[in-house]
Amino acid sequence: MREIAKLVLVLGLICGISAGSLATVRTRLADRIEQQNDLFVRGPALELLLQQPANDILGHKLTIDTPEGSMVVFYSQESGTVCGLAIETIGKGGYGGDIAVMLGVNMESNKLLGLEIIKHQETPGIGSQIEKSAFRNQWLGLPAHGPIQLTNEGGTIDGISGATYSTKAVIQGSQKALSAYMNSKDQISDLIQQSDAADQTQLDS
Amino acid sequence: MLTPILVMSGVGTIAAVGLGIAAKVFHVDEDPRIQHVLDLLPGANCGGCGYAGCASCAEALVDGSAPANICVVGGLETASEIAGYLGLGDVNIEPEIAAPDCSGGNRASKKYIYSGFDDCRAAMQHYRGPVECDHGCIGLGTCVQACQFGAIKMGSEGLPIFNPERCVGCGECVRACPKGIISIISEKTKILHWNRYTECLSPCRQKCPAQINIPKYIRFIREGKYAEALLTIKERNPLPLVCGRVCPEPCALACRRSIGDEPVAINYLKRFVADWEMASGKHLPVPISHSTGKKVAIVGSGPGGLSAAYFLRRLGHEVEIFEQKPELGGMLRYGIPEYRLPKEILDWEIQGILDLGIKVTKNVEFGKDFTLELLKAEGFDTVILAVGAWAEHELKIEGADLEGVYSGINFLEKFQEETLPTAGKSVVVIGGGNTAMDAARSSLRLGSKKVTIVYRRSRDEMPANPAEIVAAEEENIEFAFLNAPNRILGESGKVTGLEVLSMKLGEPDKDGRRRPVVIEGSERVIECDTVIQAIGQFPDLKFNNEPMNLALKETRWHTIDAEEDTLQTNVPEVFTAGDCFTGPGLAVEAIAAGRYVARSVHYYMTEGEIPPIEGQQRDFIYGSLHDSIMGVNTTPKIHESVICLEDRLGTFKEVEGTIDEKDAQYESKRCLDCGVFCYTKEPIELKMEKAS
Amino acid sequence: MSRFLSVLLHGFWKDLPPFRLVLGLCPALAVTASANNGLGMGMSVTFVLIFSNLVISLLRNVIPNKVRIASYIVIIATLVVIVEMILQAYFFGLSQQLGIYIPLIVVNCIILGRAEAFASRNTPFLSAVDGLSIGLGFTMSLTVVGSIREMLGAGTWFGMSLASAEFEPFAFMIKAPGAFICLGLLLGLMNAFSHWRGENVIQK
Amino acid sequence: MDLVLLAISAIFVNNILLAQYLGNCPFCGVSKKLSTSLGMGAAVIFVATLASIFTWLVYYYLLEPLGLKYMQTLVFILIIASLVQFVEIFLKKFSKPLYNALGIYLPLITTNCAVMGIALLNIKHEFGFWEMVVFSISSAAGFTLAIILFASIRERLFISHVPSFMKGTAIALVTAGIMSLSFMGFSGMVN
Repeated sequence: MREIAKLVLVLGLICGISAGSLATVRTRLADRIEQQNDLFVRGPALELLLQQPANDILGHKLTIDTPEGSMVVFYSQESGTVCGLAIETIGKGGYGGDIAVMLGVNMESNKLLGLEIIKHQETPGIGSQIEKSAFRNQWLGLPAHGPIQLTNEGGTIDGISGATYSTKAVIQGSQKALSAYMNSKDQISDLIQQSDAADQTQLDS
Repeated sequence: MLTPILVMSGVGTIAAVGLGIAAKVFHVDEDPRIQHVLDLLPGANCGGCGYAGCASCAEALVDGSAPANICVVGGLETASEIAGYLGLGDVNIEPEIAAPDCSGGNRASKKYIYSGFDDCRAAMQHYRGPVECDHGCIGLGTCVQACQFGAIKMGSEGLPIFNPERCVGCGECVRACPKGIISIISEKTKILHWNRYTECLSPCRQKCPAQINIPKYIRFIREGKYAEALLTIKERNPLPLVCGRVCPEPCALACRRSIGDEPVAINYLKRFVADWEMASGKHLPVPISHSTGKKVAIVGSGPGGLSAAYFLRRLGHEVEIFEQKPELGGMLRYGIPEYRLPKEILDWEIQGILDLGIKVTKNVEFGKDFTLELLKAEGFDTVILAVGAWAEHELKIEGADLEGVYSGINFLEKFQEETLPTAGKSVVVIGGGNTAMDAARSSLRLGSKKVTIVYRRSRDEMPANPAEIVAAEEENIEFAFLNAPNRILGESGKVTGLEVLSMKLGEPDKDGRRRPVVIEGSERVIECDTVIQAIGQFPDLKFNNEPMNLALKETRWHTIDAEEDTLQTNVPEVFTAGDCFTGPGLAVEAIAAGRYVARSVHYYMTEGEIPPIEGQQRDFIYGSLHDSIMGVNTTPKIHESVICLEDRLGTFKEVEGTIDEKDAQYESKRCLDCGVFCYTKEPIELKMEKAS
Repeated sequence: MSRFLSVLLHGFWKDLPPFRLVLGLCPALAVTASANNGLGMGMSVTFVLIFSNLVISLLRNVIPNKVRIASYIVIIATLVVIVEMILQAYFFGLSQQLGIYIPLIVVNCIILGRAEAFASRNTPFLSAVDGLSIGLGFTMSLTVVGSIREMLGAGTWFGMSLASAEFEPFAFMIKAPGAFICLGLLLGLMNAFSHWRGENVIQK
Repeated sequence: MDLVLLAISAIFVNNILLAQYLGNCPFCGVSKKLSTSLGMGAAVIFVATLASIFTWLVYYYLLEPLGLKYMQTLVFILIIASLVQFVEIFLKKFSKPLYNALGIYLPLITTNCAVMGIALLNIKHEFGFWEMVVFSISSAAGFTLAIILFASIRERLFISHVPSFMKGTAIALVTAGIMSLSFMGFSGMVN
């Protein structure tokens, strides 16, 4: 029994200390990791969608609550007015797993600014064609009220032959982002104003 | 902050509790040493040892079924750590390396021509008919592929060449070779090995009692590697200087070259390398195994005793020799005269053996000064009796007690001890053995004018070495064949003559020897003042009775009775070897017996029982009907330089000299490098002509 | 002092991983598609090795045998996660490239192997030196393998373009078969070299 | 996704050994004899499946709710190490021959990146429970398949004419490369 007690004590202690030190490092680095993640994963997509340097946009980050879970939204401002939104969603059912997409929306014209693929694990050469601009450009200029559908379902998007799962996941993801935008437009505007006000107070003080 | 710590500690605690309980519930009683040995092993799990993994190897090591050096990756360091931990001392730790068993080369055709009836059945019945070698190397180099250590190369002759520095003794090549001509041997196995029928044994190697690998050392001589040649001899024979001088060369009788030519002068070559070592002034180092802590007492320091001491010492045992006489050497010293074997050479050779770390106690007699009980009390595990055959048969004839009558050994011994005032003017030696020859030739050198050898059979039946008889004849010793001594005549207590009866040879007895029959009324007297009886010897076993009561069994020839296959007597810890077991024999036979008994004693002391030698070669393996050697030019045999007759008489100068290096090279090239069924056809280019 | 030197140097030739110690093959194969990745992986492993050796050596008399491996591996895992976080925070691109192979440093046999073979038997200082030596040797090997594969497979070195536009890279080299074959041939070359030097190498 | 396709993909297309480079140390170490590689393969299937189930449960029911995803590596390896040690104790009691044959490779399963890799991939691919089970078993089976094929080749390789400096691990790796090349041929099989 003593032996078991010793085992438990030593292993438990080592585990505890390990966890403690990990948690410490984690709290120190969490923010920076988040920033880096935004910069490297979302940055390039944001720059393309909103046509502004990533560092300017990354500060404008919101989280909105929708019936389908929380979503991350970035916005761009030009001389105080909000002109573009970038909504990130997860498209379920890709061949290699879920596909993270980002949809750009022009709040003034209610037209789509485009679509970017943030993360996917599709088969190289087949499913990965969703990254190609020829495919993605089909989103450009579409009306924001949707719906986004494949041509054979009455929509405007041409699917990629041989990559049905991947195409469907992307469409599903972008449709989700659109409905979130349509349903939470007001919520987004409120949030932007709040954060602007917060920024202002920070600047003033 | 607290959550992660609690979660991790929780998982850790559950894991530890689980493991702890599992260890208790599924506890297996295991020798704790297994784990330790496992830690000592390198953990390569390579399977080179033959076990399924390091864990099973460790188990085998602990239960003793595997030797400490089994791991081929760990090498000697690991082996000694394991041996040290398991308390094996350093037993069994010896590098083992692979060696080829086929000398290959430009071989003779494997079938031999049968020149009898043109009939297959007849040919088959005669000896074994045409035979094909089933040993020879095929030469495609599977062993080279099998070796993971790059230790084998294919030589230009299509035979594998082994690099001992790279070989780790893993045995993959042995397993790969379909012909079984590669063996893994250590120095120890070399000593413990005896010829087997399954091996490729050249005729000379089969005939040599000591089983020296003769073609191998001749090959080394040819290549100029004299040290290697000598060490090859010393694997089997610790007394090459002695044997190079006194051995009657049974091997040369079997030499295949003698079928169409003179045999190779094997002994001259042996003497050449032995003398080469002595001329260098230093004894070549021979490997000695790690100490086993076992002690052996050897009674007697003749060739048998010395050889047993040498091999047991090399096997790592502690050896002490007990000698009754003031000097070591037994018959070599007291029986062989100076002109055949100079004492300084014998001294040098014996010193080399003793320098291996053998203790010596001189001037002590077994049964009188020390007993078996005393030896046991002093911690000796075994005793080897190598007391020789010193007692002599004496003629029960009239006048045998007169002054001037000696026995042969007694005469030679007295001379050696320098207690013999002088030999007579005219000497008669009775007997036809080597002792008789030695006594006769020694008397001549002591100043006798006339020496006669009286022998009751003819010259052909004389048991002495033919070379000795020839030398005696050269020295003008008279031979009275077919004469039997009848009585010794004397005047005032001194010998004046020997009355002999003429004999004729009768019908052969059951041994095939024709018994001499007395011719009635043929008495004649040979005038002489000294009579030396040399009619036979037997072991002096008086220690067997009072006061020790050893109760050793004796045969009816008064030799010690022992198991023929082990040389163990009826007293388990007492072994025997040499003349006291076989009756008077050759020095080389005693040397062979010394190694044989060393093997038995080694196994007896380390393993408790002596394993039989499987398929031990006892009889000559007849390769085939072999009445000619084809494609071999005849070349004359080299002859040793012999000093002239004038120099021989009156002095004890050594009669025969050593051959020089050039002659040794020439002679070594005459060797055909035989296997059982093959020989090298015109093998070695004779670049160096004898005349040049 | 000589012991220190021998411990310091053995990782560069005598026990050079993964060639001499045939350990740590997975990262050597998986992340060496470019020299940069090889270097990054090597540095990460070196970091973990030094500290894991140090900590394990300090604790070597405290840890009971039954949980030895578990404890060692927890220590190693902690260090690896720290490295993973540092990489994410400061070398994000690299951390994405190395991906799943960073957490797999935990099970890199080199680290546990050194812990078992060296750190559990030696003083903390020597163990740390051993970690440094083996780690740098590993980094060196990985960088070399990475360089070869990158040059042949993509025509670049550390991302710099080396070849002219006509050069059609062997895409095969940066895929799995190329990794195996490249490593195998390098190992063969090393063996040839050590044979030539007369060393007796035993490859397990 | 169809479970059968997932299995085929894990065994052939994305073979954990030949395409994902995981588990190479035991691959080179134990694959000299067919018998040992069979034992190793079986042990890996067993440990990998068990470990995957444990780690999956711990991840989704403990770490994710508590927001401790970053502790994943630490917890997983602890679970795997304990599991392996448990299997070792168990085998020693109930199957001595297998224990002896696997020898020191049992602890090495701990450091077999295949086991850990499968556990991590389960999370990365966000598999459900049954997907996870199928993926784990088939990935480990892919490992076993590769190691058995490879051992068979190496048994022959042992007596073939190989330049001395390429002997052993060197030629083994090149052979593995060729095997990997042939496994690439499966890549069109599932889509």
